[in-house]
Amino acid sequence: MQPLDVIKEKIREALPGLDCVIGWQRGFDPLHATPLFMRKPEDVDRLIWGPLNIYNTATYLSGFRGKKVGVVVKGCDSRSVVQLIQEKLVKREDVVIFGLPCAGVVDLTKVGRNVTDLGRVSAVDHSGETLKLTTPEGEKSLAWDDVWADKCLSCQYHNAIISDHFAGEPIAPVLGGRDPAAEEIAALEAMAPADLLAYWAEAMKRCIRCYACRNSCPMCVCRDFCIAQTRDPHWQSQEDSVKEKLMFQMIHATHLAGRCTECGECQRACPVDIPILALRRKANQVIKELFDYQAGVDPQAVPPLFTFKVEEDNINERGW
Amino acid sequence: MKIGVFVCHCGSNIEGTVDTAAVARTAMDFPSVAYAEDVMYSCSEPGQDSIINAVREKGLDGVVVASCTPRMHEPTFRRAVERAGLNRYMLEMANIREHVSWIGKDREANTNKAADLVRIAVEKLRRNRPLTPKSFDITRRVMVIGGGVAGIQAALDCADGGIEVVLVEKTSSIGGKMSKLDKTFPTVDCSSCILGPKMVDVVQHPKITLYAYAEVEEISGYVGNFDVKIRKKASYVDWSKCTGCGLCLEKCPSKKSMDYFNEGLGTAPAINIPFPQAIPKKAVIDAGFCRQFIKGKCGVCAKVCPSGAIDYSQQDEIVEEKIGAVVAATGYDLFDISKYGEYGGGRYPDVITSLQYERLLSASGPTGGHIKRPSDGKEPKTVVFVQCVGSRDKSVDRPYCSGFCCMYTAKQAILTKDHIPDSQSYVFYMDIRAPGKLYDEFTRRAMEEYGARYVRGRVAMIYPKGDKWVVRGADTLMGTQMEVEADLVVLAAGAEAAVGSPQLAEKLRISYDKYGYFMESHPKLRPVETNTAGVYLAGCAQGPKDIPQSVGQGSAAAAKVLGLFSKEKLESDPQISQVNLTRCVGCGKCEITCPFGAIHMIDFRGQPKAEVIETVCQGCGICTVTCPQGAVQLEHFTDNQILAEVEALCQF
Amino acid sequence: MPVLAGKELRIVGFLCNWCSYGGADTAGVGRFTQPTDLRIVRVPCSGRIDPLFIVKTLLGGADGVLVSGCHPRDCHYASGNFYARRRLEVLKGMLPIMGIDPGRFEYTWVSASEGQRWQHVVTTFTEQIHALGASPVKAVLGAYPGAAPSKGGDSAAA
Amino acid sequence: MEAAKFLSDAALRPWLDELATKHALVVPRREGDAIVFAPYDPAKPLDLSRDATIPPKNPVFPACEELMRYSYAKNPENPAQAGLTLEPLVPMGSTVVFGGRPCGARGFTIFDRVYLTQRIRDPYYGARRESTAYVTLACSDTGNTCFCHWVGSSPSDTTGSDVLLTPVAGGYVAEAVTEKGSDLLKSTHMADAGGREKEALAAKSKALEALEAAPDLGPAPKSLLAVFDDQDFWVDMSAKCISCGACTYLCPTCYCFNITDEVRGLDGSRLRTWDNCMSHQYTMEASGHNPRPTKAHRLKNRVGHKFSYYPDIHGGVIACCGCGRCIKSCPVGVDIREIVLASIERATAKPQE
Repeated sequence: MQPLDVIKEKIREALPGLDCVIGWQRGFDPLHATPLFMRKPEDVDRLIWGPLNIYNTATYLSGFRGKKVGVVVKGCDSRSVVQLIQEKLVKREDVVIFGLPCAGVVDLTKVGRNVTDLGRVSAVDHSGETLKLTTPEGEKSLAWDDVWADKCLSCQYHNAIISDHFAGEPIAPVLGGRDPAAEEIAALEAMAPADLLAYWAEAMKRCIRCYACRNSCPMCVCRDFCIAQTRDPHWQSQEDSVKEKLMFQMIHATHLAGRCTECGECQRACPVDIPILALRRKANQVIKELFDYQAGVDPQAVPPLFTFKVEEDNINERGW
Repeated sequence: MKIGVFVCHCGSNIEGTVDTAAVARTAMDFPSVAYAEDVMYSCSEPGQDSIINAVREKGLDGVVVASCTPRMHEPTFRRAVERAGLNRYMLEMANIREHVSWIGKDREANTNKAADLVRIAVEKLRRNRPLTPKSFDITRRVMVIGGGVAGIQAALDCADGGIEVVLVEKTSSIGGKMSKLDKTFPTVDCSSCILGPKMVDVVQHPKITLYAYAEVEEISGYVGNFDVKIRKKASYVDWSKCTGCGLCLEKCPSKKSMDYFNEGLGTAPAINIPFPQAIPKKAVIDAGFCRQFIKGKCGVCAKVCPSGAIDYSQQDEIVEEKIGAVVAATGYDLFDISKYGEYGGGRYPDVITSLQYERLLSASGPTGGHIKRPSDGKEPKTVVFVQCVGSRDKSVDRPYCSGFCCMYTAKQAILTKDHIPDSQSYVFYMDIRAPGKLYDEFTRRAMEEYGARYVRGRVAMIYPKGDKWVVRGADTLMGTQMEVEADLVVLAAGAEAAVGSPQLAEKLRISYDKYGYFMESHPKLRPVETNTAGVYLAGCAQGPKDIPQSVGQGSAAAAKVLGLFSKEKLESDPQISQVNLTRCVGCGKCEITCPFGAIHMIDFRGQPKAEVIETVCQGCGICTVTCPQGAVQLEHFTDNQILAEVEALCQF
Repeated sequence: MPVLAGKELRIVGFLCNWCSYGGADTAGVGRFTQPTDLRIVRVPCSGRIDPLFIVKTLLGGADGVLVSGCHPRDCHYASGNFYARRRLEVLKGMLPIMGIDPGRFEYTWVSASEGQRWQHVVTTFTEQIHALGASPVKAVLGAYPGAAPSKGGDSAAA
Repeated sequence: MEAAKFLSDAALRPWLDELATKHALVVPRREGDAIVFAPYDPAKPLDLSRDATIPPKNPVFPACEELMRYSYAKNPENPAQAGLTLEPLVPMGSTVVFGGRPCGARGFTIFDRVYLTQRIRDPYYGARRESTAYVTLACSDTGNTCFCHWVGSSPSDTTGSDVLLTPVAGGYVAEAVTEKGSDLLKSTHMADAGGREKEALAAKSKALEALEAAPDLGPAPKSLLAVFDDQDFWVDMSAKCISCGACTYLCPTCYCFNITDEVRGLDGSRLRTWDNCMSHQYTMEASGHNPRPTKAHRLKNRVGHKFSYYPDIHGGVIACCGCGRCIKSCPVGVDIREIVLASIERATAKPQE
């Protein structure tokens, strides 16, 4: 029996005790999957598994606070679940975790750079050595390394970190692989500050302030009460300025420092493809250097910014 | 909202480098400012009256005073606006003296800066709201830390004032440094004769609970309601049974223990009572020397003790006390004279500290009051006193004057002559500091009646020559080198903050200076208060003092405590955190980070929400930063207020 | 008021009330001369300083931000500066990626007794900011549409 | 209306250069991985390869519009008094939007029924609408999220456009739809169509024939009302929605706004910014009560408004242009088509009471 079928079986068994189980199904076209909420046994048939399951299923968990739900996870999704549990935003006993080994997911933006219109792909074959697309301008065959999401290229967590049911052969992490995150940050920081700021201004210019980056973030639990849209506190004005837009990105990044599991949903969700993930990644880099800490790995840990050491290991008091 | 701005000249203190009239004119153009003027002395009665009148006449509902630091006069002006009929929290201050006029001479820049500070004060005030303090009950008990003369005085005055006192002393007897002294200047009366009775009063006072051989482990809570944990160190003697008969001391086979009370002159039995007049008079075993502990067998004291008080299995014990105020009177310790290698202190047996000399002079000391020098027990004929050893010397990071050395040296010179009429004393000094009633007269007597030779100059080095000690120094008045062959050299070791002072300060949440002395809240006007409400200072813990000053401060601190406790209830500062229940998502992060446990989670219509315990909240604002959706806001330091200040400063 | 052209840069300080604000007072009492650029915002504790205040200030065009609190272990609120230390250190690490020179922000500890140290801190930091020069933020971000036109603020009514 | 013209590929840029001298010209341009309408820059390439990520509605309905500025002037004699000066900012100048698609242009005709009525006329919108011309590019085929023909439009719909360009060999056939349009075509860069109209017509009909049959949305208005109180249905439909604003902000027909004052010191400006009904704040009342507390309520409103409530009061016109942006750009692939069809199915499945 295929791992997916094993999991489907487990889900059917668990469904009666659960509000629903969150997974993925085919979306509006062959290239686009979409989140699936399984409530009835027949829903389970629609569950799919593969490189198109880009959505982080953990994003929905905080919305089910107080209810029992199941969630099918990729390794990276499970990090978000762990972090939610760690922050008591989700009770471990309230969530049943179904895991499968994940080889990676595609970054549709990268795919888009190889086809004229992502919305005109009529067939997809992801079973082979390459990703094969049927488009108006003909067959396209894309090398996986060109379309994997960045996080997958350096993924250390192909398998659910915690799970109640896991099916399939765990995949070992590829060590010493490319780390596009580090490369991107290095490239950005190589710029002169003013140029880098201009880079962000140029990028934020097209931001429409839809807050998809925030609402797709599994760790953004303030949601309806985010300080970006209140008058009290009044952190942000309604001005359509790059300053306000960049400020929000910093709010998000700062609030995520030490909590971000780097699922990349913020950037993926951006309808105008602003490369905002770098800001969160940098925060994670800093957190790692300072506190040797990675979010979403240990359900028992406390996020580094909500605790302290009297003698910090890696912070040397500034000698003035 | 109508705001009045009052820009203070502070005489010429501010006006000298700030155009206060211009600042007032500029302030006129700030939002909500309905009135602005410059005043000569805003804190003076006419100054405060002009504020009150303006509030009434112009119908102001908020006041900005631009003058000195709010740490100085915020309470003053709060009372003023209250007298004017406003809520006392509708006041903001702009610090244009300490932060502007006193630190720069450029009048244009200062005026400009002052206007900016007024601007942010106005922007903050525009977002202030009237606050009313909550009142809460007081635990009318005080803890005095340190059983020296300052602590004893504070404890007795408080107890006589009718409140319960918990006195915590680190060593096994109260009395402190004074109990080690032979005589006291300038009256040359017997130290233990005047201190003894006070010590007895302490143990006999029904309102005083004494914890000797104990230390403060932990303190939590806030003014009026502190919870303290006190560690009673294991003495291995059940004090409830010990009668202080002293039999164990005689029979103890190990006599090599350090004699702390005698400043290490000679040794003491491993089980010991420091001195005959000790209070409480109870024995303590020094486990480091007791054979029962080292070899695991002996038990002599246990055998001889008539009351069976010995208990080798005793452990440290933690006792908890509830108190409303603290008096810190932890005193001082001596500068380590061995830091002056050229003097040979610690290497040469006959180069001793002034306090050791006190023990040699004392009838209850190791030599029974006969001056015998440590090396060979001979009676010294030539005694050299060296001043300022660890005082007024940057090279050993002790730039301050210890204050009392000049006086006790004069006293010791006099006592030396009394004990050994054919002796000659020399005193090497920098300056003679004898400001005090009968003090200068006293030093003169040392010179004129007792013939002590005062040599103005520093000692360069001391070295042995035969059985003598050559003291080489300069006589700066004669402009000559000078050498004295001494039998005994007494170094006037300076005072430094008692060991462990910084650690205690951290427990008490009070500040301390770079030398470890506790910081008073104002050097002149609030000398025994600290910036932590309910914590007071007495004696040398705050800085070197002599006995009368220490006793005076002990009484002063007691007066502060009695004043505090005379209130029916205390009022808590209403500038504390508030939770907006609709915004709170109940993630509980504020609960984790609050240092005071002032936030707890409650169930609100089935939702977890944070709640602030108003009397416990100290208003630090850590929670406000922790809360990602800004649901917890610190009153008068809300996000919007600070953002408004930032906005105002970023307009240019 | 407008920054004194050519003379001053805009430096905003966030100081805790108990130690550093007092230290600045002590410096004043001691008449320890300092540059005039700094504008001090008083907060109860360094633990009250939201790193985002600093981001807001820098994006607002300030040339430098200085934060000072009680020395570790000496916090009036026991642990405020321990949290602040972590938050601020992380922020300092993040500034480069947003295109802000990290030298424009420093945090340090000054106690109420350290007037001279405060003078040293203010002088050193002000020199550091003048060495970096005016912040490019306003020029860079101002070049983009959308922002409500920069107001003369209150001085417009003067 | 005068005869169609021919705009050769070679003449395109010169014509745009010319337009740019007379009008503020915005064109689709690639920014990062998105295509947005940006001010024309002769030095930068256009991107007409696909419909723009962001619709061309900004020129008539900006994401953020400063309605007016005001400032208080204090009375030097008595600073307690201050005079208020207001400066309304009515938009000036003419704009040409080049390279949108029929759906995008048709979109804001939905606005007209709301902002330009006999009773009420929004001066800001009105001014922009009058001074803005749309040069639209007909679609030759449709994408996976296109459904303009479901809502009464088509790949070559001219509604809302002033000029329609239809791709033909070597360039475009340009047809003026309005007076404004024909003025734009009065250019030396425009050649006579010279019989290419037929080719254009063929292209249009080819695109039409290529369309799959559209379902009948006739029952939609009633169905959506029928399932209005069916919370389970809406919870199910909205399960994957994350309540962001992508769908509404990218929608050519969404016209909701929010008004806020941003004040600095004595000066302030009144801003009108896009608002979106997917947001919790949208219906938040001052009391703290929110009549649409969940995303289910909010999604119901979005779909209901477009396919039921709006048609009800505007002669059956569906407030959706079928551009498919809300589907394509939705971070989680919420498909409004599914929801409408599901509501019809659900309504017919359960007997109307």
